[in-house]
Amino acid sequence: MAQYLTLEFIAMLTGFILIIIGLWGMITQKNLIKLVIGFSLFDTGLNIVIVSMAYVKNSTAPIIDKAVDVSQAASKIADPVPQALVLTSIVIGLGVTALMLAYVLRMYREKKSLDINSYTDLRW
Amino acid sequence: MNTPLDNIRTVFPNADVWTQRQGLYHMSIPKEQLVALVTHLKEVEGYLHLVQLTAVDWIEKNLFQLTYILNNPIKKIDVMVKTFIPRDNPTMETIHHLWEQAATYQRELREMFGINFPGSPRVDKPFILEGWDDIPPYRRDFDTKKYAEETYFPRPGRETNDPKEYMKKKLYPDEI
Amino acid sequence: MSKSDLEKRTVMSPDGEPIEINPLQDYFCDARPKVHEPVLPIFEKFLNWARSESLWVLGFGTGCGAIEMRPLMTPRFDAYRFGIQWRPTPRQSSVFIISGYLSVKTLKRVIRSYEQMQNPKFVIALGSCTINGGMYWDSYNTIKRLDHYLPVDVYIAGCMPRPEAILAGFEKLKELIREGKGEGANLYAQNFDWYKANQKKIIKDWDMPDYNW
Amino acid sequence: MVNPIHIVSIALGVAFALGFLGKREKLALGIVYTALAVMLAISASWLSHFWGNVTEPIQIFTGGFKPPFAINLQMGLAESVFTLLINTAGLLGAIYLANELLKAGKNMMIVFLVLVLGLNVMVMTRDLFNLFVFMEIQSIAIAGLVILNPDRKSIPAGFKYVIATGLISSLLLLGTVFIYYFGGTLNIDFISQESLLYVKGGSVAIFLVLLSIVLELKPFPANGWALDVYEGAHPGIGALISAASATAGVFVLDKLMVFGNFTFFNAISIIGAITFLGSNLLGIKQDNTRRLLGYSSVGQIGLIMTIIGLKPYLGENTKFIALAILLSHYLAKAGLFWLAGMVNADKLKDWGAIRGHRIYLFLMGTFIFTLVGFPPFPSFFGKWQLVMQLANNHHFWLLAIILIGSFFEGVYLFRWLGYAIKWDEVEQNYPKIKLNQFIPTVIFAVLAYALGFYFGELSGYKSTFIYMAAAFIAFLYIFDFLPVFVKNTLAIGAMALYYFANQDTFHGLTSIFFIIFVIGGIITLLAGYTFKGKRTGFYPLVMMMFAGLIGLLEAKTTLEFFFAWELMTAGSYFLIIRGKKSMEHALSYILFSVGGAYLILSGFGIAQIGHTGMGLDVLKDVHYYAPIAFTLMAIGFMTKLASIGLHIWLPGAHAEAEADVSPMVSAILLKAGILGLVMLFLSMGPQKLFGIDVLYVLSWVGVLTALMGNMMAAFQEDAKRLLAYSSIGVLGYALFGLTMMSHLGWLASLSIVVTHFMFKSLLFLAIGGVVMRTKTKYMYQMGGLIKQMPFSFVSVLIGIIVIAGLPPLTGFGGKWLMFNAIMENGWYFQAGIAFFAGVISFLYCFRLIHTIFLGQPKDELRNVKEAPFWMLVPQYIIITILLVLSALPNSMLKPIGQILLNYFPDGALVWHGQLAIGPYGYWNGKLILAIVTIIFLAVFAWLYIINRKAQKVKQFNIVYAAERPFRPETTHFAYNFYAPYQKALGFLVAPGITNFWDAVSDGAHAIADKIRSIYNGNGQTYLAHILGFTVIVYILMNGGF
Amino acid sequence: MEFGIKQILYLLLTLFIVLNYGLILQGIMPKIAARVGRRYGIRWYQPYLDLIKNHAKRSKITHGVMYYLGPVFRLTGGIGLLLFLPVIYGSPVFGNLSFAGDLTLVLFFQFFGVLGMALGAGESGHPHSAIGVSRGLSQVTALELPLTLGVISIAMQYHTLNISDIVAAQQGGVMNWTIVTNPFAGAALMLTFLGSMGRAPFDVVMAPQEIPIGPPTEYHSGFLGVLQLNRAIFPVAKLILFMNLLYGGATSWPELFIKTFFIYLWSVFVGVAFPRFRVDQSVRWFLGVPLLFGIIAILLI
Repeated sequence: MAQYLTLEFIAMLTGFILIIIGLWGMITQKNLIKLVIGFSLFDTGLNIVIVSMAYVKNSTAPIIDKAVDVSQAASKIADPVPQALVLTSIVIGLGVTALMLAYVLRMYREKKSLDINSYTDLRW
Repeated sequence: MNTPLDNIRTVFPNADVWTQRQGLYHMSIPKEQLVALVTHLKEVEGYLHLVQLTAVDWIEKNLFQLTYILNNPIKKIDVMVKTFIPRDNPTMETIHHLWEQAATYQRELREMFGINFPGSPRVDKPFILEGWDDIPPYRRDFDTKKYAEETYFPRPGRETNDPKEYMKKKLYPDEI
Repeated sequence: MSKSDLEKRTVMSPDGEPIEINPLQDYFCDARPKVHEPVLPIFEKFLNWARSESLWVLGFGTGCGAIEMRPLMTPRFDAYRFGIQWRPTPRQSSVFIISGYLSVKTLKRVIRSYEQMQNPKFVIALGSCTINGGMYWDSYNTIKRLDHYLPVDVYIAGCMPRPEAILAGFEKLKELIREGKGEGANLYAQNFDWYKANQKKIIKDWDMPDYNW
Repeated sequence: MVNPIHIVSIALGVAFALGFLGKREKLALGIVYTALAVMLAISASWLSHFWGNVTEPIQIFTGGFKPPFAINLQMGLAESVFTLLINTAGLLGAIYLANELLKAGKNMMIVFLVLVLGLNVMVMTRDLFNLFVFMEIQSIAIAGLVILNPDRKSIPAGFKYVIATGLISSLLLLGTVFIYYFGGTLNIDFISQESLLYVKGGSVAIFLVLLSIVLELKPFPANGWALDVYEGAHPGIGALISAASATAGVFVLDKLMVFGNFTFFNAISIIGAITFLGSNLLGIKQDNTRRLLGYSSVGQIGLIMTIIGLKPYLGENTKFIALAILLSHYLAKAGLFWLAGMVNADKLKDWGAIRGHRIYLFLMGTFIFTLVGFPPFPSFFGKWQLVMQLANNHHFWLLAIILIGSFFEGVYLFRWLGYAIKWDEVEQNYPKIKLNQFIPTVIFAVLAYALGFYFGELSGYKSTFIYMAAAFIAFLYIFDFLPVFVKNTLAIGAMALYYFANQDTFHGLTSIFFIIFVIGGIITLLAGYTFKGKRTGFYPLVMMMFAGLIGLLEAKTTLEFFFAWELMTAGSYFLIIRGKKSMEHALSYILFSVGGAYLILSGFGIAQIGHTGMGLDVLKDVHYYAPIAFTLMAIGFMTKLASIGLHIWLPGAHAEAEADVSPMVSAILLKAGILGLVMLFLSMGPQKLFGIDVLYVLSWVGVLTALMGNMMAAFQEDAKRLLAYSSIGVLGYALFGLTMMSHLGWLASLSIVVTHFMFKSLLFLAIGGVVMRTKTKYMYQMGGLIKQMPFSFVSVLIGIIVIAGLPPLTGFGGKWLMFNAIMENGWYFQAGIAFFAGVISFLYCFRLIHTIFLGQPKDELRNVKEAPFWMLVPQYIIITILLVLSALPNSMLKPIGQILLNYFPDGALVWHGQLAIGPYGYWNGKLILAIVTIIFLAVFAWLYIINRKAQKVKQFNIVYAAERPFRPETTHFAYNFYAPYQKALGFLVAPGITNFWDAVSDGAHAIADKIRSIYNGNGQTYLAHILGFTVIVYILMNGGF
Repeated sequence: MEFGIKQILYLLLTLFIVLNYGLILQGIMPKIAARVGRRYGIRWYQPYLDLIKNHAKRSKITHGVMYYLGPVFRLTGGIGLLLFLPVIYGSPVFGNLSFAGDLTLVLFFQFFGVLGMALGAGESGHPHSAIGVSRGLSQVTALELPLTLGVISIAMQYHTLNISDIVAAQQGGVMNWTIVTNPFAGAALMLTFLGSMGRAPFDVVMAPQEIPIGPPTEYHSGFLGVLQLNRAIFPVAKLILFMNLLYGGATSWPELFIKTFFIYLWSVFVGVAFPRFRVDQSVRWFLGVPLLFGIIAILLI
């Protein structure tokens, strides 16, 4: 039970909880904007999980500047790769959410309704 | 003389009835009400069967008499409904809607007497005289004997014998 | 009374141009009947003998005499013994029995059947009605003398002769044929116009070709 | 060589540079085109570099570090091919969308470039995260293209697309991250498969990554979102999605399959098979063009997924098969989408508007035939190789699913093609051909043919005859503007030249069929001179059919045989559909033929097991499941023979075809089925299936077909249908002869086949001439034509005497041989029914000649002219041959007997001049003809003497019970000619079989209707589908397998 | 077989005998039917007279070429059938042209006459003749199934289709006639014989008075003469065929006359006793009892 209480595990757990909440939002919410919010929640949850992976006990952010010198960087900084990945993932998440909102705007202007069930003329 | 048809007089006041014998009665009715009477007889009184529809040529009174003989199969009564129609361009409403076969009778009357029944099916179609161009032959002013001698080629030397005289002459030649 | 099927009509042919149809000319052959001379006498005698021995009668009962012809087929009179046989079609029959009064309407059908029979053909007329109109002498509708319309070979008198009389008539016909006097068909062909004039005098709605082949 | 990274740099550079151009759209578009062209040039140069010699792919490092510390791209042979495909699709797609790009302005151009960039990098990258990034870019770009080019329906579709691909990419990201978390690296080459799979979380991560790639390729239950985009988006964009992005997705799946173990491969192939079968099944219910194309492309991708999944079994063939099918999908789908864009008819039936437009129909035909896998296109060779490999690995279930799936695909594609060629309820309007839309489509069509030729070479298909024929067909197609008589002479000349060129190359049974196909072809082509004008498109198709037929004879290997078989089916399909009301009949014809062809294909597949070579003699010693292969192929050939149960296509197809096509199709084409059966029976001999002798069953089938065919023919009102049913009858007879496997049996059946060719083309030509003149096919509307068309009367008279087998003419020879053959081998009950059927043929023969030529002439037909001269010429050639054969029967039967000697040595006929002495009786054809003619002339002289001057009379001079006949129509007895017979035996011809097939098709449509209701158009349900699909596949993969 | 003048004369002799026998038979059979009806009946030489009278008819009409050739086909069918049959077993004189073809030829040659007559009747334009032909064809095709089964079982019994061999196998006493050794095939054949003769129960084809004598309605004079010639020869040829198949052929003319007379009598007796079948009734009947016999015959070989 003890080995589960580490900070890293708690962070990853919250990340997964956020993912599940986001998923739940996307699946059940009829309102389009709530759906987009659900998606962004899902996305942030995912980012938290990625970041939580990079945790190294009492290490600092992987920015090489005056505080952390190149030579002893390997021992003092957290794992840099997930940090880099999370940056791109956040940017992509932003892009996708922006596109979704653009679609929601255009669909609202079309049919004046935010309910997803009213956009089912393309089917079978 | 009470007849089973007396109660009809209540409905048709100007129809007079007389009996010829038990089960055979005569009625006469003006031309306009005839079809109503006949329909009444058929639908209400149960005279279901049209026995005969024929005409009589009263040339002296310049009238045609139309006789409709109806029969009530249950009460076993025949009734002869008579009416008079003028002789020159005689017409009468058709009753083929009551009885189909009335159309044939009317067709024959059309051909033989010239009585027209507008609306009766195939009334002008030739019945037995194909290509007839003379006046309708059943009319009394048509002389069949003269017509026969004119159109057909009678064989000369034909004489008619009274059968009684002829046989007497044959069997007992020496009697006369 | 329009004979709709006899009127001229124009019809569209499959590739579009109209066709003029005149039923009487197009459907019926309007050739006149021809006289067929008998062949050499000795040979003709033998053929006449054969013709007399095999009389095929056309089963066309025109009047009340038709009922007299039925007993001829029964065992009592049995005309088959004399080579007489009833044929259903005028094409194959050589004897035409006119059995009784002929109304104008029936005469038209009789003429058509008579003309459809082949050359050596003979007509037997039963009863007085065919001779001089009989009891219908003054009727507006029946013909009085048959031989004015068709060449008749044998008249059998009687207001419907009994089967025995008909058999005797047949015997008489056989004699005539054997003597070569059964040339009614040629007679009809020779004075065809006279016969046709008489026929058209009383059949007013003449809707068929002059000679029905 | 230019470093491949420049593909990326050019795309990105131009994309940003466009921002500064301001309002000058045209210039921007020019720049975009040049950029795409350069990218295409780079990938083409790399392809040529890797073409022959170099096999080692080069690595491109970014950021100065070697992997695993930096992202590296790889450019090998595979990558160069796929980037080339993507860039060509990109360039041609851009050209196609020129107007839309100009209208939507610079940002659409930028998004377009980003899309092409994304696809290129997806193919080249070796880094997992990089793959995720560019997959996300590519889907955003597509969504962007959709939103930038709005029409009413595309916005919701785009939205569904975005949320679906967003979810899928996030799953991929989750998987990638956890692979890094467990494996420590993101580089595909360094992720060692062993370590990851057995760590608890690792297998889940691998599963997530692979599954998201599969989800990206739109697997069956979870692809609602994709279908809506295909339907909603502009066709240009649809083409890009289905061609370019699907190709990239497939490559990525193949790249990442290195992670998965055996269960992953099985899972992929099963998902692919279900997708292929499911989406094609649903396709048959579609009536919207773009949605149909959506279903078809999803299906095709499913098929390619299956092939990738079968990699462990197919080994080195996978590359060939996958590429062949992918290429045909790529070319055909893009082409059809572009075509849909040009014609922009939403409903399938509206495509009738382009009927008669040669160019559109040529393009559409090419693309559809590429998709379905007809020769000479690459998918034909791909499917052939796939079936062969599957059969070799005993994957019979998968083989069945794939064939049934492609049959469904054939259903809806040919129905659509039928609408386009023939649907006349929509008035004709030809959309103006815009050049920028037309060129890409034509390029892809040409590529389809070129690649077809290339793949043919690859799969070792070297038939010189077919190439010559293809050249001749192309030549005729180009010179289609020439008048008919020039083209007809050309065609006949080519056939005659071919006949003399290799008169002696064929010996044995094929020489009989050689004569029927070539000489028969020439004779029936003679009737072609009657047609005036240009008769566009007729002669290439006729030559295609005859090329197919002769190809059958020339075939050395099973592939060549099947190639020719499919070519013949394609040619005859187009010939039949030329008839006026022939759309649904042509459809039923092609479906039965395709079904039959697939049976033959699977039969060949099974027969191949354990063999390397593909020679036709492989059929001689089949190791495994020989009876099953034999039955499959027999049924396959019998679909072409229209035996009972498989016959419902024949009456409609032959009756509705044109006047001179019917004889070709009926008299010559049906013989292909006989040729197939002859080859099959000879090589595989009698077989026992589940203990019953298959040939015995086939003999009953043949006899019942004869009975049913003749019985149906007797009750037909339409003359050409009557002849069609009679063909079924006679061929049933021939099949019965073949199943006897004895010398006399085969001699009887082959003589019946040869005489059937002659009298059937004679009768079809004669009736064709009559129908041409009277403009009606119904016999009761004709009558009394003997006076106007005496020559046609004589040819029909001789035709029916031969069909009925009356002694003086050659038909009797067949009957006599059959009688003796039956005596020999003892199948008496079948014999009884066979002769009963033979006599029933007498009924419809008389009905045919009486109702048309005798009886009362009708008013309309009074001055109908005799049949056209050139229709009579072939008829009278055939009549002379028939009379010669009747007089000298041994001139035909002796040579056939000699050929049969080396297959069935015992029981041959002994010939003394024209007297044939068989085991049970003897027959002297010449003497019978002589005697009958002498008696005939004697009796005629006698009748002439006694009946010289007969009076000619007209039609109403008949003894009509002393009355005058009313009208000709009322006195002509023709309608329901055998009413009492129908009352007595009518129950035999109740439409049982047609009802059965209708029930099958309605059932399929009902199932399709029920299943497709899962796509209810709601975005959220699609998300639920995706998640559900993931969970179910996971459970099945772990628990199930 | 050499084919000299002698041979042709023999053929003409056979033809002459059979023609006269046929005409006499046509005379006698109605007399027998008449006697059943206690009628005196026609004279035995009446058919001769009818023949001469029809030939002696002077005027004739024609509906067209095929109408003209109808009776020619018919008579050729009749004479051909006769000539292809071995009439007298064992005699070189009356072996006819049986070497030209065998049982199959005879089976199929019957239809030659039927086809010609049908075409002629069709050309005449009369609807009733077309109806007659349709009825005739339906009936004849229906009886073909039991006939074929019977013939096959006989052919298999003697392992040959050659009629002379079949007759040879039946020589030597009544006991080895086919009707005795293979009764079911015999029964099937004799029942279908009724149908093919066109007498009373199955005479719906000519159906006198109903559709005036069916197909030959429009035929007359010379044409009818030729048809009568055929009506004399064709039935006798069929009688000879059935005699050869079932009753051990004939070694001499008297034997032939007796046997054929009784076979013909069989159809007359059945004809006189039964009313006329409608066409669908006769079709169903032929595919009932005779077919059953045929099947049993096949099973028993």
